[in-house]
Amino acid sequence: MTSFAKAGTDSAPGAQPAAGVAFDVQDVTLRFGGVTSLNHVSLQMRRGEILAVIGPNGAGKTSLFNSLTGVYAPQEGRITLQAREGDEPVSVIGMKVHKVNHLGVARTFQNIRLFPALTAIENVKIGIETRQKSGPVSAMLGLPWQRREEHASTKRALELLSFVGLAHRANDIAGSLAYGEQRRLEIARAMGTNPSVLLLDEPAAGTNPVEKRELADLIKRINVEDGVSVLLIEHDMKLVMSIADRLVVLNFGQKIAEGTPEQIQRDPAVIAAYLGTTDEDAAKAELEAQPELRRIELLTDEERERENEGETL
Amino acid sequence: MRQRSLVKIALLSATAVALAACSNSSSGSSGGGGLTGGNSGGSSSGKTYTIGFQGPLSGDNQQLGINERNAVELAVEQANAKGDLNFKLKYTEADDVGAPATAPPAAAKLIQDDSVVAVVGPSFSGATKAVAKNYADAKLAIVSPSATNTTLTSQGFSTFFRVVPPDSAQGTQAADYIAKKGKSIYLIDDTSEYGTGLAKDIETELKVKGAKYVREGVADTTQDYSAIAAKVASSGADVMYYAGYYSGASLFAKALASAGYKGLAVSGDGSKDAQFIAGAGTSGESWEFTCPCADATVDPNMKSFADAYNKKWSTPSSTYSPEAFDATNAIIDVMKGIDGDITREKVVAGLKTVNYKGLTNTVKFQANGEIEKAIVFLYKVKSSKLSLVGTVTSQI
Amino acid sequence: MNDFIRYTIAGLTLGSMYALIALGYTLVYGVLQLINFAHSEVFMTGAFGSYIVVDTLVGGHGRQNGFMVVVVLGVGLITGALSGAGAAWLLERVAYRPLRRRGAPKLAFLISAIGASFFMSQLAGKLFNRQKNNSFPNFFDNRVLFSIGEADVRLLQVIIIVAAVVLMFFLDRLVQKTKLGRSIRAVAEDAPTAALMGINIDKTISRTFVIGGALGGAAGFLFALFSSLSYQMGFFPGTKAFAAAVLGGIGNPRGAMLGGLTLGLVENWSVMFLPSQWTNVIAFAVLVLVLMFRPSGILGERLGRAA
Amino acid sequence: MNPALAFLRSDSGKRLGACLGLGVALALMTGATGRQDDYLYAIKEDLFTFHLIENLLIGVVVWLLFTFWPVIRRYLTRPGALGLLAGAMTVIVAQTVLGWYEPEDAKFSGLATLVGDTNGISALSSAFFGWLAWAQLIAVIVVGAAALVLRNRALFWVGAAMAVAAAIIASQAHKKVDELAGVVDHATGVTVAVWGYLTIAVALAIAAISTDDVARTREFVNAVLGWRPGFALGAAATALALYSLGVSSWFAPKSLNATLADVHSLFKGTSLAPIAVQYFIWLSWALVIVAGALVLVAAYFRSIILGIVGAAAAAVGLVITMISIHAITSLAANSENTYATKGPWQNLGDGAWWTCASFLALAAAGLVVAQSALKGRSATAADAAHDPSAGPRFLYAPGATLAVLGAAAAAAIFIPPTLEPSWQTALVTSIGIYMFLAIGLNVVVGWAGLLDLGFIAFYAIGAYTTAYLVGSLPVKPPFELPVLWAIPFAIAVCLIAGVILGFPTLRLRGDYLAIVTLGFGEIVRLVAVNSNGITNGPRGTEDQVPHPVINLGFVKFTFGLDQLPYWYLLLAVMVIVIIFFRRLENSRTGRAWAAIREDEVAAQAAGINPVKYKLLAFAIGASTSGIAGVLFATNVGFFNPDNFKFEFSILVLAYVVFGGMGSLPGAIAGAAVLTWLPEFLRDQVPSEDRQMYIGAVLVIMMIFRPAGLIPAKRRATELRGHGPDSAESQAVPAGGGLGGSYA
Repeated sequence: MTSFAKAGTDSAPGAQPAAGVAFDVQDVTLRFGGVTSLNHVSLQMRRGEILAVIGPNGAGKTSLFNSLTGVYAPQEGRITLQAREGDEPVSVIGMKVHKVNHLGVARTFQNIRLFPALTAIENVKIGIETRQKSGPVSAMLGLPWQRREEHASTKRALELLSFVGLAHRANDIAGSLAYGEQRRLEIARAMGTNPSVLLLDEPAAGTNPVEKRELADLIKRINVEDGVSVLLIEHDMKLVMSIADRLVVLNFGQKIAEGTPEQIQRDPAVIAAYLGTTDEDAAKAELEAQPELRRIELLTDEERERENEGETL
Repeated sequence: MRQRSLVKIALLSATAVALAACSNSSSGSSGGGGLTGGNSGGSSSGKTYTIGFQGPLSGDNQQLGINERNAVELAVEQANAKGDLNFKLKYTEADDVGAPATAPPAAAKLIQDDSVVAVVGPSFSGATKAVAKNYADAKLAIVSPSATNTTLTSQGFSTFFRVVPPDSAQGTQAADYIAKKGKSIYLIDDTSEYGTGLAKDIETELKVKGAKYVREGVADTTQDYSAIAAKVASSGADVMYYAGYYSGASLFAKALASAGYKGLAVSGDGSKDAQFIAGAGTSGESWEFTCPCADATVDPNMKSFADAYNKKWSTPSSTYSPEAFDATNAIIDVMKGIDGDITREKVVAGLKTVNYKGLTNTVKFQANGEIEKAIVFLYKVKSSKLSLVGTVTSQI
Repeated sequence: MNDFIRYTIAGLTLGSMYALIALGYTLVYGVLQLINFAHSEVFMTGAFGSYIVVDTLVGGHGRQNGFMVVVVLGVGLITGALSGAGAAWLLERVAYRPLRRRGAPKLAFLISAIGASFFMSQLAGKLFNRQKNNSFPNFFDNRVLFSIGEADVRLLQVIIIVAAVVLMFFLDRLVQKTKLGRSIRAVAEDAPTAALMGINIDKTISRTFVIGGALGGAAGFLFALFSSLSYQMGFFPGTKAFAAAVLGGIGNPRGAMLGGLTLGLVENWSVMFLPSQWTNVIAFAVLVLVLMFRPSGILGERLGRAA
Repeated sequence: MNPALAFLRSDSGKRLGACLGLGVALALMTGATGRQDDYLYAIKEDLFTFHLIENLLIGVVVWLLFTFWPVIRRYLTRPGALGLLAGAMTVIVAQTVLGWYEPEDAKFSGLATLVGDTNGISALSSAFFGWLAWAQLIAVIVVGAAALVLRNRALFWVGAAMAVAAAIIASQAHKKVDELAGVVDHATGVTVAVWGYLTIAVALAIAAISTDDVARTREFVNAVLGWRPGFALGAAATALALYSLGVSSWFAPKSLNATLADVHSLFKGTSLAPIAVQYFIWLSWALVIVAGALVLVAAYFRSIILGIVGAAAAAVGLVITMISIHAITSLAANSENTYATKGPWQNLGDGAWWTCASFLALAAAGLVVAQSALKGRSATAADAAHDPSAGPRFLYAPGATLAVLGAAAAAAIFIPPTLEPSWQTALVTSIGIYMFLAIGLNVVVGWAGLLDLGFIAFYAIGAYTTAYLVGSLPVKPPFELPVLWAIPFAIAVCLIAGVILGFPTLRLRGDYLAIVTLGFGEIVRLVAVNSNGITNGPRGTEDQVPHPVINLGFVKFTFGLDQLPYWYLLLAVMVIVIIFFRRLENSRTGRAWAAIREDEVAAQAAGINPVKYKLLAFAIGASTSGIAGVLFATNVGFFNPDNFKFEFSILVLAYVVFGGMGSLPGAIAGAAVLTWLPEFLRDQVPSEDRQMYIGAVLVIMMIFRPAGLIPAKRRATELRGHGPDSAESQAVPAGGGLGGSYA
């Protein structure tokens, strides 16, 4: 439920997070009715790194994202955000979604949430323009600074579109783009808000291997060239292992492991819990062989998520 | 497109005559009706004139407009059938939906029609206020059968007449009457333009009299009067005056009876209607009405009017039908007395001196367009029939 | 205190009619997530349909004996319900289904329903008459049945409340227990899935309209008995009932019942404290206030869940 | 199964049932009026008489049309078919709806009766008005249709010749009537009928020549328009101007219809300004020919300079025309000897105004030429990349926008003076004001996606604010303002009211928001009704709200009862608002609204504060209707709460949706059509049944064109089914979830 109280502008109570930490999640618990989505989860995301969150369906990954971006307000624990060096650390719990975004956190959605009836470039401009100043009056009067901003946003949007490889589709309706293109467009829109932290929720879902490679490359470039910290939810292990600096593994709302890809791959608890079997390769193969199965699971997951959001907003 | 004259009337100026010559005009000459029969210039015999009607023919209040429209059309038809006119009468209508905002296009439609020499209407005071100036500007007479708002005749509308007295005439006497009849008065209006106007005039007089009263309104869209009836019943009032139309009044009468109200119930001309008794049934018994109208029930002409109306429209005449009938006939009376071509100006002038004995009243206007004789009568429902008690003044 | 009881009885009477009409809004909303704007005209059709039959049956204004009163009331309720159901069925066929087939945007349904509402009301005006005060023959004596304190309770009030309660009870059972009720709930919860489970969505929607229409038509009969009937009679009760449905939580039948009663009571109680011309203002103000604090109505929405 | 039963259960059978139902509905709609003493009277009259059979036949015809639509459709795509259809429809409309004889205000049937009653009329006229009119129409249609089906070239030529003959017969028959009655008649019916027949003739002739199997109407139109940009518009404007100069009425006081030549002789020897005298002798012709030739030549050679020169010449022509007509009307008004009693610009015939319109259109054509030539030169690859309008649009000819704007401006400025006063009044008080309201509501519903059922409340607030500020209410303001100064105050008050309504309610979802706004609208109206001491209650404003006065120091204009000046005032304000809103739509604010409407959660995640933008939409929509309220109040001078009923909120919403939600031209067109319709129906159906027909039109429109007359671009795509289910386009029914946005 939205509250009109000013939230989140005070600096977080308690100890300052360690230097270089963008998100500091301390002992967070999130419940819906009787269901506990996140159970005393703690993790730290460092500035500049690519951190991946993995776990089976229903493990609480998307709930974690929603908690980080202000969609959900966890009942217990602390989430402290310090997106840029030198920012005042603030608590995002109870903060409104758009405010969190303005602090430098952008995200994409597991189920793509573009503005389907708008063109691709308009989608990106919407992101860019949330950082602009000119209001409706100057737009109606066509004042010079409004025009300058409009120009600037068009230019930046075109840059971003070519950055994600969609320049040729700038004037196409977003809803008419191919699945993979829509995923990239969503990233471009998120990048438009000029974030320091980018949260990607299964960006590779439903894309083909070629697109996956391009995507991995794109994420790397965002991370390296733009210096954006990336928090990634992804099921595709190959992708995750290839780009993530560190991984966090959730299961049934609890963190069961944390570490570098190598550490995680060797972690017996992860193999047992996440893949549901001790035979890692067999499990992997099974997943890969039945992508359909996974989609269906995801869909039901998504619907539950929609449900929850409906009650929360 | 702007042009709608029948033939080229010779222009007054020499230049215009020259023009008329050059544009091949000729007066129609072949007889026998049809295209040329009724319209040739020159003699006034056989010309066609139109009486217009402006009122609500659609929207929430359309039935009031339809009641009046039917009567106007009937009067025109009867006048033509009688055969003592040396001109032909036509009827036309303009629907103003009863609201001020929609009145101007309706009025413009009648004004621009050159053949319209007088208008019956507008039905409502608000619509009248919105367009009376336009009519005055066009020198077109408007004779309203039902716009009773007191302020209408004080605004200098030079072509406005009405065959019903203003609310103030009825309001003052009604207030005197109810103040005499009861110690504690409950004054209710139906929040319509008419109801609040009448209630305001009653209230003014009650204040002058120093009577003890409560004033309240009931939304005109209300269909459940139980609450207000209960309130009246338990207030201990011994007189209740309802300023509003019969449709609300009959429901209110039922609710009052159910609530066990024992005092006197009085209402105004908007409710004095056979439909009230039909709707209220036995609950309407011994309701009284103040009405500035002659006793129509005893007038033999009224019976023939009611029959003719019922015959033509297959529905009984209703609120304001007789008034509209009178207004139309007064206009026709004036037109009969005009020598030569009938113009709008002549009709206005004629209405200022008209003296026509109508069904509801003698139509004779004061200088400001107000009807001269404003005697308010008291009626009462006795064994499901409306009967005359006498003038209100005689009861005070 | 006597006043309070008096107003409460009047409020319950009015409120139970609101509730019956509100059920029509709520049922349709449940399955279609649409405001059925023409429901007020379904209500009006019920009143006229029952009137014509009862008028033919009773004729004149003669008082009837006890047995005939019961018969006439039964016939009135049934014919009212039948005409309401028929009107609602036609409405769904003409103004809703073609749009559904074309996947029209939500507001297109609203406008189509508004158009249908104009049409039905004016057609009734043309076919019957445009007088505002048609009323039922006085075929029974509206006598005082009993008194609570000094507040009288009259026969008509009892008839209305009892009839409304019985109808609502049956509806509640119908939605809860029958196969049709299950399919209605299933469609309300998740139409695509319901379709996969073999539920005929078109049929279910059509039947939902018919049930809502029958209740609205029966309410039309009761309302006309209690007040009067005219081609415009639907508009205000319809608006109020819509408000009542939202107040209770639209899509939730029990909410509609509660909302209707609440609104009826609020309207009558408000007369105790304020001049009665403010009744409607109070009614709408209460609605706004309730929704500010409970954005999904008193009982919350969802046909499937709460019923 | 029984074959009859099987048929009834088939789709076709069901459709037949529906069509017969339509017949019954039509029978009831057009049938008898009910009576209170016999409730079944009307039903008996309608359904147990021959009346029902007639209407059932209509139902059967509709059924046949639907059933054989695929077949018909095949033939409809053949060359000439559309032209035949359009022409036939035109003739039918002319012979049923339009006026044919002005003196008696008669339509075709009325004139036919008159002719029947008249002795000594020519045989041609009596035959035409007796039976020939419909017979020849049917004959032409039958021959044309046969030609289309058989693809017989000779038959096409026969049909075309018959159509030309029919046109001549119609015009001659009508001319004979006018000659006999000795009247000047400007009834449009016969002209339109002749145009209809000529359309048929041209269509059939084209079909006879064409070798195509399928007509390429769009390509044809685009080829004509795109051949030389501006040429078509220029040619049409020149033709219209020549027609106006030669034939139409220029000066029309009470009983006169003077053409251009008549005006010259009429004012001979008066003190008319020399330039006007010359204008009526030869200058007018010269101006039209020069400007027209310049524009056409420029278009042919795609010359920028000539185009600009042509536009300039047309502008000069416009100015001189206006000077001349001003000269004659002021002279006539000042002299005592004519019927022309009113002031300047009065009593002008349609010819004068049509000439002005033609000059304006010519100027636009000149500019189109210049603009498209300029574009043609500077067209670059970047330009092409920027506008990859891939699909073939109907009007993609260069300069199309400018041409449409020019033609629209010419119509908006110069047609109203040619209308009858009742239409002028309707244009301002019903059509114009409601167009304005629709523009305002479009912001709230169409752009921000918030369903507002109480929009009229802001209109009321604007009107009452005005009445208060000018001292027309029982409560007097501290100081009285001139009425147009009320605009900023009305905007401010409505802005605040919008925010007050919006703030507590914006977290409500679609349907809840709808009922709350409905409640708000009713509360505002009821407060106006019940506050006798403040608003004077149902009796309306106490004193007249004064008509506006525009005083710019050097020029002072006082508005009065004449409606035309209000139209121009309204037009000016509306154009400003439209320009503002267009810019707004394409600014970050407009895009933010679109984002919230499409997906509020994603919009928030992209950093948009939905509460802020929703409030903004409410406030901007509200202040627009506040302006409308001011203009309304000062125009009618008097109003009461009846003008602000709930049904008006509904109607404005219907205008927006009917026109096409979220589309500015759509909102304007929707309001224009739906407010024009009742005024039009005034003369077509019984007044008391108007609303019934409007209701039927709404339902039919929503069934066949749910996206509205002119769908918004942003929405049109989504209706075609692109993309995943967005919350708003969810095919109903859909399972709840977040489907909150209502638009």
